[in-house]
Amino acid sequence: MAVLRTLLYLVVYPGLLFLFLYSTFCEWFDRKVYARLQNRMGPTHTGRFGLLQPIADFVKLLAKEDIVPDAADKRLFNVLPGIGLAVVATAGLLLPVWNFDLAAPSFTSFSGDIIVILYLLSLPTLILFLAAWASTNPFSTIGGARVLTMLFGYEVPLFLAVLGPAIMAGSWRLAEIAAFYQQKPLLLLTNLLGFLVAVIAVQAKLERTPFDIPHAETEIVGGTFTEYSGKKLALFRLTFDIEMVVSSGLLATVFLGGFPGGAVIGFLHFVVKTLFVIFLLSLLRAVTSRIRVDQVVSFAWKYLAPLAVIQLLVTILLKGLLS
Amino acid sequence: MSDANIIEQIQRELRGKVAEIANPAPRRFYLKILPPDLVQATALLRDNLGMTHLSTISGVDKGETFEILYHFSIPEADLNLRTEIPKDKPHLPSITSVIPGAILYEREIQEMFGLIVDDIPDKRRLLLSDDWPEGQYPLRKDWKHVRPTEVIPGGQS
Amino acid sequence: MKIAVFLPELIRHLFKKPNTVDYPFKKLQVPKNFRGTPYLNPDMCIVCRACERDCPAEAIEITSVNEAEKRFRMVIHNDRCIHCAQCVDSCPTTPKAMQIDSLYEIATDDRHKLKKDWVYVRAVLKPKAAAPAPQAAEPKV
Amino acid sequence: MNVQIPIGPQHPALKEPISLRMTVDGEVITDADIRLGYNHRGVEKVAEEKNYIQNLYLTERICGICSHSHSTCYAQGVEKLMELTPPKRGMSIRYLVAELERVHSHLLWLGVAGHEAGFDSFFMYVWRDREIVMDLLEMISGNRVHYAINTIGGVRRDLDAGQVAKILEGLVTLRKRSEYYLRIGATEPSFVARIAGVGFLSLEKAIALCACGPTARASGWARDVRKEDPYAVYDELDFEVATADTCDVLGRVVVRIKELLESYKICEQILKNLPAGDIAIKAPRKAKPGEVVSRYEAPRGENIHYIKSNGTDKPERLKVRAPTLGNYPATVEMLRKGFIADIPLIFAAIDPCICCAERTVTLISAASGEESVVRMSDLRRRAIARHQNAPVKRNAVWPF
Repeated sequence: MAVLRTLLYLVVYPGLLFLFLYSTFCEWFDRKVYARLQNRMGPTHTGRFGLLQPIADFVKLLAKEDIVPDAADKRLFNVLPGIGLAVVATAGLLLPVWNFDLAAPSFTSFSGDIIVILYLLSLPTLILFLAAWASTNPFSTIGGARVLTMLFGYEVPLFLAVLGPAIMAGSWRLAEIAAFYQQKPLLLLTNLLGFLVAVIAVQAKLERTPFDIPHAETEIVGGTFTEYSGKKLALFRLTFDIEMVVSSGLLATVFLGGFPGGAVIGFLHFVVKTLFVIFLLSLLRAVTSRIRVDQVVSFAWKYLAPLAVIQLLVTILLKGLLS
Repeated sequence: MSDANIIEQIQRELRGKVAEIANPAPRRFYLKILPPDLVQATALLRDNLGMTHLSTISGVDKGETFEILYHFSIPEADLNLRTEIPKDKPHLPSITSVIPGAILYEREIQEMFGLIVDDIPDKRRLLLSDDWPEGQYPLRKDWKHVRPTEVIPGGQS
Repeated sequence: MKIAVFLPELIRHLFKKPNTVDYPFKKLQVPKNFRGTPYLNPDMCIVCRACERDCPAEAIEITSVNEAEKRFRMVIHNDRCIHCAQCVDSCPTTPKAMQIDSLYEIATDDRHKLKKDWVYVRAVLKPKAAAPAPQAAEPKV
Repeated sequence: MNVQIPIGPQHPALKEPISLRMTVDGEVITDADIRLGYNHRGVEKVAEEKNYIQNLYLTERICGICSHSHSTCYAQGVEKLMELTPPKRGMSIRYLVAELERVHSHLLWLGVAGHEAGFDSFFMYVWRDREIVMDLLEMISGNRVHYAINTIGGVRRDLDAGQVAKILEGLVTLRKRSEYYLRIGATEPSFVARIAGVGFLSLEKAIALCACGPTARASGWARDVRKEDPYAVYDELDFEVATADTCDVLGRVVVRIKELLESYKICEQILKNLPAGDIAIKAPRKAKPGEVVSRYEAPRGENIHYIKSNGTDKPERLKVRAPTLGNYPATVEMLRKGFIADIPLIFAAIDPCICCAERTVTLISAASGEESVVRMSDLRRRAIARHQNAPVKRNAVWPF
């Protein structure tokens, strides 16, 4: 029974199948919001309201010819998309959506899982860099260099921002942090600054405008993905979709009070809160233009990192006052 | 500056280097200059008349000779420097030392008419493809292309 | 420098109807001067060949089928046509023998389907009908 | 450590084929080279084989965006050769279309600039509003891209009162929107960060390299053919030449938006004083021997057509210079010392129109010139065969 339960947990909910469906839905939502912000229609004709469009795109890519460049490091090139998907899907399992017990830590919810999830979310960036490196295309190489350069910019502010609530709650476990804020929802307001920093950093992590520098199509064609096609590109796109869901879920857990209320209501909380974060990400995407890679780094260290530090100080002071 | 003034000024500046000046329409001047004087005349006009903007260089195949026209413009007028070079010895001086922006037009005229621009800084072809056969100069009048018969893909003729 | 100056405009449009016309399902009307596909009114054609001569794309071809009967064949190669409607302007008859329609969804997968031909007897019109058309017609040679 | 990266002939930033070979050191460009000729159609040679009427449509097809400017430049030159004086009303309509085309071209460019900078919302909104002017042009001429409104001796379509009212109404909306975009373009921080100080072209360089159009005007060189060599109706109109002295891409954005506002002014003036009368006169088929230089301020800069006639109904020579060609030397200058990220913006800032710039020779495949249908599998087989036979050639040097 336990084996079956674990399998269900891994493959169906909240594992691969659920993540696949929900991330395509989130992509649809993102595209629709982005389109409506621009006075366009967005996906319309595939399925009701175009809901099936991301799945159709995925299937279409699966059917396309898969080309591996001669000069590429073939083993690395072939295996990286799969690893990327596995990594973000694993990170998805750690979200305290429904299947956890506050009193008894399990292998999906334990003390320190916030560190693990942040770490797992950093991995796709490295995988992307390796993929670009393995392609040996000049555009990919430039894209890969940009991926790493950007990583140094946004990673520290993100960690600092997420650290604040963890310190406040006095726990390294996502479920406990969420539970802490569920009891004192007013304290969430003190984290607004950190939330802002984290949203911007997540935007950079997901490589969306204004941080879509590693695959800026008007500059370096496909950037990191230039040589990827067919199934592997489909997997990479899915990786990014799932990463979007997981990181918005992480932000929702840490900054928006988690997902209380058991299976059904908790799930509703999950949907509403992640969609809210994704809406903010779409808005950020629509309102800005792409900046240069040197501007990203200077922006991150001049504004994001100091703001995150201020948030941390405020949190520590507040904690001192409250106790 | 009226048209008559400009003619007078050009004649004063160029002093005999200009073979003839025509003024067929208001603001339009056609100056005939011999090829050896071209660079010097351009430099003089640039320095004294402010003739810095080269619009383009056009060539005409006139049978025995090539007529090359340099279309310059200044705010008051259009100056067209005309020069003729024989077809059997088609050498033209480069004016890029005076007008750096002339390089593309010189490259174009060189490949289209098969003339040789002396001292051109960049000899490569501009518009024709790399595998274009040598000795084919498309804008010469004797260069004719035969249009291939139209073949409509996937059907009867 | 302000941050996010574009935001109000974007939010304002979030709940508005999209500006896109959902093309194959909804269609806009073509303007009245639209230049579609040229076609021939064989009753009026006096075979002056003005259209053939002026066609920039060489899309009109008039051949004689039978000299004695004054029977001609006109082919309009719509696959070459660039829809400039110069043939209509060049046509000297009133009403014009060359006409233009307002269809725009004319793409097909076979170029042969676009070729149209007419076999007809040359029309003999009263001299006054041969007067140049009111606007921008080319003089007869 | 220098790497050569190819931008083009196929590249997402370039909608038309041109090859920019960039030598880069890290993210900084150390050298740039432009290779042309991918879009060469032989217009000048073809023009010698076609009569004056046919050439009208040929010149119109030199460019898709500024189609009217080439055909107008050609038509006004041929009218001079034929010694025609087109009627006033025809001229007003012709240059009304010309100004509306400038509006559409500049709005298009503005959107593209947004897109090149990754500012897609700006792009979408600008292009949405560009539809207004496209619809106006469609209403006037019947079609959206190739208006075919010029004929030798006038224009082919007349305006009625209802159309005039609609155009005026459209211009009011457009003006309001353009002023809004000027505000956005000059204040949105992430956009300004990308365009300010990028692609510097000093006034001296602009003059020396014969830059033209908005590129030259953004370097503070107030040159405009409409002002310095007023053709047709422009000497009766009141307008300013927009300039900027920042010499960068921001300046080019500002110049173009200011020009938009000037164009609205010109259109309104033309429409308010629209003379009555004919719209065209009959043109002869042949032109007397002669030559003419016809200049026209196209949206991208100065168009110049040199037409030489020989007494027949076909021109002896038609030389076309499109403004983009004149701006290439300046572009190479601007690209040096820039960042890779700035390439699309700098290149887009001259509003390149490659099909305009390259036109001269008929390129039929030198070997056969045949069109043929090849099955995909054949193509694949050929590609593989070619690949196997080809000597190993590495254009890109492995950088690390």
